Amino acid sequence: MYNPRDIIEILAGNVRKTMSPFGVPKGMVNGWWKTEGLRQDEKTLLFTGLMYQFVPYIETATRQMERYEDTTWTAYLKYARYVPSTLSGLGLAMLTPAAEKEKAARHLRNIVKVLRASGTRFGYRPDLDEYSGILLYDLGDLDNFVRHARIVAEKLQKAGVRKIITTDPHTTYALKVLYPKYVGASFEVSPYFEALHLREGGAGKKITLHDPCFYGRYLELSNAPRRILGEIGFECVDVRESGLFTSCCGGPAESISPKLSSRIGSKRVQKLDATGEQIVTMCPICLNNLTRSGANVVDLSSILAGAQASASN
Amino acid sequence: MSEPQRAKAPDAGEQAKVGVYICYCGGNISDHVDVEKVRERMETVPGVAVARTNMFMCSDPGQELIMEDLRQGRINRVVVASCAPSLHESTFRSAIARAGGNPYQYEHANIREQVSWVHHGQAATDKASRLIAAATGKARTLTPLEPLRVTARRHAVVIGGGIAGMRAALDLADMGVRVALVEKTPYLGGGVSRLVRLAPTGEDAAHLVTTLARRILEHPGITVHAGSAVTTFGGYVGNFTLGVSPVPGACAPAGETWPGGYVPGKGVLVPPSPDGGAITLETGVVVLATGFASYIPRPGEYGFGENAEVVTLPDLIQKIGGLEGQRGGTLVIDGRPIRSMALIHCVGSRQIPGIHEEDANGHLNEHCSRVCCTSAINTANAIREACPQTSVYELYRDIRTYGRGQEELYAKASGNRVVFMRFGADQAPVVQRGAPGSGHPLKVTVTDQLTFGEELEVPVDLVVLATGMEPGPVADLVEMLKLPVGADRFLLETHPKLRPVELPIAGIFLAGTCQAPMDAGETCNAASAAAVKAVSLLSKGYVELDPFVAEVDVRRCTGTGACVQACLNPGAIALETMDIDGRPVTRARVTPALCLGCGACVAVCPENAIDINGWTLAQYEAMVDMIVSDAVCQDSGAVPETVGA
Amino acid sequence: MDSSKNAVFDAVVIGGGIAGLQSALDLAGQGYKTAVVEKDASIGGKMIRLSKVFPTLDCASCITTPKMAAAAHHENITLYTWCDVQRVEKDATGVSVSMIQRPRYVDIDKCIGCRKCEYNCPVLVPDTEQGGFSGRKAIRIPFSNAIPQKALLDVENCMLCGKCADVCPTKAIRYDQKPEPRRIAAKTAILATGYELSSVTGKPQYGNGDIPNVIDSLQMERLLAPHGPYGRVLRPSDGMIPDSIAYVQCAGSRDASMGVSYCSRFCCMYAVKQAMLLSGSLPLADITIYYMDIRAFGKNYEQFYQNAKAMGIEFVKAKVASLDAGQGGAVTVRYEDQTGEGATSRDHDLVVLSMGVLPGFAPGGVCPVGLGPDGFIQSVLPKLSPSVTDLEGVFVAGVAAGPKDIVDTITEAGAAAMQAAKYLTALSGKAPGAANKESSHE
Amino acid sequence: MGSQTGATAQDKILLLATESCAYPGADSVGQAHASYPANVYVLKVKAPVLFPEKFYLDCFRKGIGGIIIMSCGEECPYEGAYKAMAKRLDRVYELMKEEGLDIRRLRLTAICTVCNRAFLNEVNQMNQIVHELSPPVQAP
Amino acid sequence: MTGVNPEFVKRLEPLSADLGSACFNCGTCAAICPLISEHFPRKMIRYVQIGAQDRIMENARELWRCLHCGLCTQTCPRGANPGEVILTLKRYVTSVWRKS
Amino acid sequence: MSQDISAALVSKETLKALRAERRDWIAGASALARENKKARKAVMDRLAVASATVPEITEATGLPPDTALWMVASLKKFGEVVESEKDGSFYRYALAAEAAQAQEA
Repeated sequence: MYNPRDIIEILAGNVRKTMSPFGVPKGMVNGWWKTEGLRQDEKTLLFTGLMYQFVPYIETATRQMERYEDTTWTAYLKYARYVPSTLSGLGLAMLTPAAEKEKAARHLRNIVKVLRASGTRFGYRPDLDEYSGILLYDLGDLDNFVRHARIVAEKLQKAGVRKIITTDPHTTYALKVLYPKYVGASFEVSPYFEALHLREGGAGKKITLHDPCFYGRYLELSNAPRRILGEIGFECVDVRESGLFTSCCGGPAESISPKLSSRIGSKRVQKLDATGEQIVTMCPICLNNLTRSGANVVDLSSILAGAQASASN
Repeated sequence: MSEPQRAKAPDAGEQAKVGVYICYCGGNISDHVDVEKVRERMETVPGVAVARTNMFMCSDPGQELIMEDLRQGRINRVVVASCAPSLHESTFRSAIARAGGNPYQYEHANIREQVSWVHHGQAATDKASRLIAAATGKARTLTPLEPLRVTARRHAVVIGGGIAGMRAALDLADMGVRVALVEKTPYLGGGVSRLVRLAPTGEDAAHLVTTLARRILEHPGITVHAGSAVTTFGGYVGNFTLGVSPVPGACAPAGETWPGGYVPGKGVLVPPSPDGGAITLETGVVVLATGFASYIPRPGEYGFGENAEVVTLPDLIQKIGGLEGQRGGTLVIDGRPIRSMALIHCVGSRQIPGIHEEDANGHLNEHCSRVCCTSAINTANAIREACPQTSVYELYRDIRTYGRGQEELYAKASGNRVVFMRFGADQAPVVQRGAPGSGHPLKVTVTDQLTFGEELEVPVDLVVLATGMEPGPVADLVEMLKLPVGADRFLLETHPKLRPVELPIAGIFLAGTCQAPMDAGETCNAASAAAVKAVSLLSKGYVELDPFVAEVDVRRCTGTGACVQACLNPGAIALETMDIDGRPVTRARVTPALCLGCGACVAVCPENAIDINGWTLAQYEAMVDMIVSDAVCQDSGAVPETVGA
Repeated sequence: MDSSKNAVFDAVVIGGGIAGLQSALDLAGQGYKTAVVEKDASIGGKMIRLSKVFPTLDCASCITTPKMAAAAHHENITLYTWCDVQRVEKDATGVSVSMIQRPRYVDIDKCIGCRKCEYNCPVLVPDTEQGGFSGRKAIRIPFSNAIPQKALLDVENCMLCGKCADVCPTKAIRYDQKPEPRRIAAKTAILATGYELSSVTGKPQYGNGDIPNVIDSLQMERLLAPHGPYGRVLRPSDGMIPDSIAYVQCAGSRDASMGVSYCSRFCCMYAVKQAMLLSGSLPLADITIYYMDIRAFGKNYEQFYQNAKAMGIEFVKAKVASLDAGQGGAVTVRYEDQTGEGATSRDHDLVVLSMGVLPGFAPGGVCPVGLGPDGFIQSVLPKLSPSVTDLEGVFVAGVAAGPKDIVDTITEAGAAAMQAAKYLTALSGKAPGAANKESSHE
Repeated sequence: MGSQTGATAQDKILLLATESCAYPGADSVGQAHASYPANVYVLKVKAPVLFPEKFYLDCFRKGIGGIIIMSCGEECPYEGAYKAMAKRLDRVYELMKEEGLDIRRLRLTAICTVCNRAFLNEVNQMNQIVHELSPPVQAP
Repeated sequence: MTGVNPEFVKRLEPLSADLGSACFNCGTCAAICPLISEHFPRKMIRYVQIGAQDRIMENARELWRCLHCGLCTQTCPRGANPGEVILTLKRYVTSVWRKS
Repeated sequence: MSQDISAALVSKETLKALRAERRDWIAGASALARENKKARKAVMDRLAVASATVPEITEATGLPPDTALWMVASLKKFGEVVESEKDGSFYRYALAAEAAQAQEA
């Protein structure tokens, strides 16, 4: 286990300096949209919070940290905060394979695809798309979270944004619950799958859905993905630990103890595997951690987009 | 005193035709006793007209078997072999009555509790056979009996003027029963008047007591004998006689006003009994509502008596009252600020042999006092809400907020940041003087099970002992009325479910905490339940009694008077001059309503001229004969070993 | 039984469980004509389904049957079983109860309870009277000591094959019976509508009812009853004699997350009782009770609890967090060992959930009586007269007014009868047996 | 188990059990499913003070091997009955001696409604005694 | 001997409204927690209840093992919100560290 | 459905109407009865060979163990099967005498 004090200071410092917890500049991680021809002038804004984009970097950092966890090297982590954050961020960026980055981008493109197939009108503003700060909140650094959230919220408010479509549970929770509570900024926030209307395309396939904690429990949004999956002809085979009682993928512990994170992840995978069906989730952190724990798991967006592809054939 | 009458003359002399009915008890009996074999054997017993079996004799079809045989005239005596007679004897007696038979021409054979549940195999079948044969032996000679009818006075004496007594008195009086309420102190209100706000609903205790007392005092059907106690007792159901005398010194201190004035901690002051001196009450029923006593901690128990800062919960409730003028700060008691206090539960309750010390009389209070958890939490809430600067710790074994609204009170206490700590029965908290300079006179140390068994030390200004309920001081009544008392020393009901407010002595009922700890609502329920039984008993104007009393065969009696000397209830049997065949002779005569039916007279009569109806010596002899007889089954001759020790 | 469609009584008691029967007996004992309306096919309520009762350990049937029989045979009591109450209305003239007599598909005046139909019926359905652990026929006498002992056809599981009608010696089968409306009038009413056990479905922590060998406490009562489904205690998944049995206390009480935050009051004692009975019938089995607080508050209850401890029953202070199916039919119990190592788990062969108690009757739309926040009928005088409700002349007894054990229920039933009798006296100005109107000059 | 086997007539033990204490006490032993020898017969009595001296001697003459009077002891609902009976038993013992009967065949004890252990002890002790002793009367 | 300080909780009040006062120490949270780590999180809640500040600081690093997954809060029978209490303690400890 | 059910005091027309009205229930009950019959026969056949425990019945019949136990308990209730001796952690079950004769015949 790493000393949380060091981790908090590194992450807080990064966010303060670069708006990004890992010190990777936004321009470097967020390029997926360039191929999509997205409108900027819609009332409803697609907002990724950069979570899908960060995942490959988190994965790299976690693998590095896992190597050194519980060794004497962990003690040196506290010196990391004296390294300029852009420098460490660049290092991280270089260590992260391009294929992984591309995979993350594909999920977002799939989301765009199904939103379009559903006839949803939305725009995208890369300049407004920022990290939500949720990790600082989770780590207990409320001051820095609020400081960062205020900047993000002000940007959105200034741009006149009212309606937001999100792509991951962490950003959704931050914008929907934490921003009004701690920053006083309220938006109409809904995750992309909530208002989808798609064509039949699953052809009776069975899947097992892993509810991310923020969706299943905190936001009580476990019915929405099941509804849309049902509509397009998938059958959800749920484990007992789903919905309000979903079980954590272990991801949130990865910044403090990658080992703990995989231990919990493996347990979750074991439960999900018991159904024998394809595991599906809708959170980049869950996706990453369950995969790292040995699961064959796909993102909901891939399932939905794939179904649309087969439906249109 | 009215004379009990036999409703109908017995009708004897008819040839005995015994019906034997053997129950399977859904396997309870038939798993060990070969019921069909027993039935076959019974068919050979002299006097047995029919022998039948059924899965559940107590069920409607089972009873119907008996009734049909009686109605068809196939039988005129009944033996049922089933479970213990305490469970179903009355069931079968009433079935016989419904079929037009005499319910006392019945004998019960106990082949479950005393056979199938304790013996197995052939031995069980044989013993069952002999027991049933013995029952038929008795049944053959059973004569029809009629219950004794005693006219009952439509009057009740209620002993105790707490809420139980007041509730029962009002219920009875509202039903048109005249009531005499006897209370030792000059006040009505009992234990409730020592409280302030009642948990969990928050009623004002004074208001409740005053409401009831006012209705009692205004009710034309109720006479209150305050400052009085029962000193003599006699008679029987429907016709009790109680002597009531003033309690010396039981008068209100000067300055207290009456009638109807409420004195905090004592209740509503009542004028002294109008009769002044000793009086006699003649009554049909008696309701005991004598209440409880608060446990007084032993000297040194949690520092009680050694430290002025250790008090009991009832004392604390009295001291803080409604917490008037204490809003907003630190609780102040006797001018001393209480910044921190500990409430210790189960003081004088839930005591365990080997862990807790017995009192001087060798008693332990093994019972739970039921109300203290809620009362302690109620008090803690009141203090935390009025005086948020005062920290409250509750040290408990189990939180027993069982009743409606009580768990919510416990949750509220948690929300009020009352700190709960849990100790094991064998790890009682220790109360000691606080370290000098600690700023608190006392400290409590406890091995807290909620904190992973760590030892915690709490500096406090006050320790409050949540003392429990003990039986009230009613030794005189127990002696006088011959009341049954349980191992917990509370008055003991006949059966907690079948007859929860009744005693084996007909016409005497239990109401409230004289029976067991209860809260106010439960007490009033018990009192109303006692009242309904009393009203039912009085509703016919007469009471039916068991006919199992001594009867003298005046033809055999020679008037020796041995029976009179042996009689245990003076007055139940006496020598009288009567005319027999035109000659005046001295013979014994029984007053059935007074006869206990013990049979002390039977054994001493040199002429065998007295018997207890339904329990005659000849019947016992017939039973012994059947037990030793080999007629129904042969003994195997093997020697049983000693088992089950 | 009076089968007239419209009848007039002094009092009507809704509910024929132990509370209703005691109230009815106490009213009838004073000479009041009393009707008892029961939704089930037999009177006796929950109590007649129990094995033995605490703290005396006497047989529940043996205590309930006499009261059932006494009520059934009482000249002042009329029983209406298998009736659904539609409306209880109260006006100046009294109470009127509209109900539907559900069809038994059997002419109860003809049925002699011989069970020939039952033996010949070809359809076996899980018998809820036996916890579902054995089968019953589509036509049957509800249970061995039911009153009335009359057959009842479950038409939803009947294939109309006609076998029962063929064998019935009294030609009592009526396939075409229809529900019949009935209406009875009375001057006062006692609501004694009892409880239902909360359900394990909807409680994912405890497996939603899908984990084998996790049963509820009423099912265990059946396993312990002498005429239970197996005649002994066996594990329902495979008939194994369990070596280790666990009780999960507060499995639906004192738990806001499961929808019931109040204490169900008698679960501690029935668990201790069942544990004692189990250690009698399975002397080698380990019995563990997971509890938060043992609430042994009644007369002789604490002593009973201490006896159970002395007998070797293990009491573990912990709320069970979750149950899982373990190896070979075992059930894994997760809990925090509070003074030991902390979070841990243990396997048991059989797990009994001490479920909470829910109101047996939702008066909404049926009877305009006031309810407490817990859904039970509210008393307006909880201290002085707990059976008094906010509807004048309508009283409440037993668990209908909040969870209560049998002792407290029977006492309250007597108290409710007392208050109802007083109400009747006040109405007529005359108490039964009073020679003259003594109270007229009040 | 011993109680499975039968018994000879002379083995029979009579328990005179009071209806308010000892008889429910015997039932309580049954409720606990504790086992005891099957040659024990319980007769319910209101109070054993009912029986004259002759009754006991007759029982032995008929072949009863032992009698235990199970009373309520000090809890007796009939005040004075216990004392009166204890006095009577002294005379019964005298008469037994005169007839050559071992006085251990007759015992007076107090059994409460839940005295299971005491009940079993008494019964087992008496069972041993009646088997040690020869039958009270010669078998015909 | 563990010290008891009823005043401690006041230091947490500015950080959150959920301070576990509703907790009746049933242990559901500790047993349901995916970490399966001794008495966590009840341990921390209990230390808040009795105000055992030293014990909280001694065990401070454990707080960051919490996944903030919310299962404890979901299953808490008393609505004591154990997850939020842990988050509050993270904030408290962070502020103590930053001050030192 | 050829039994004469005139005994039920219902006219043929009424019965026909009832059968139409309760068609779904009748179908369900008939399916249940068929299943009962199959399971019952499997259990009875196994017990006709020799007494057996629930696991042994399960092995021989392929019924799930809980179903086998349920059927044994139901047959016991109607007197066709009796509990026999204890065998390890299980009880053995056997045909009741009468049922055994019928099975042979």
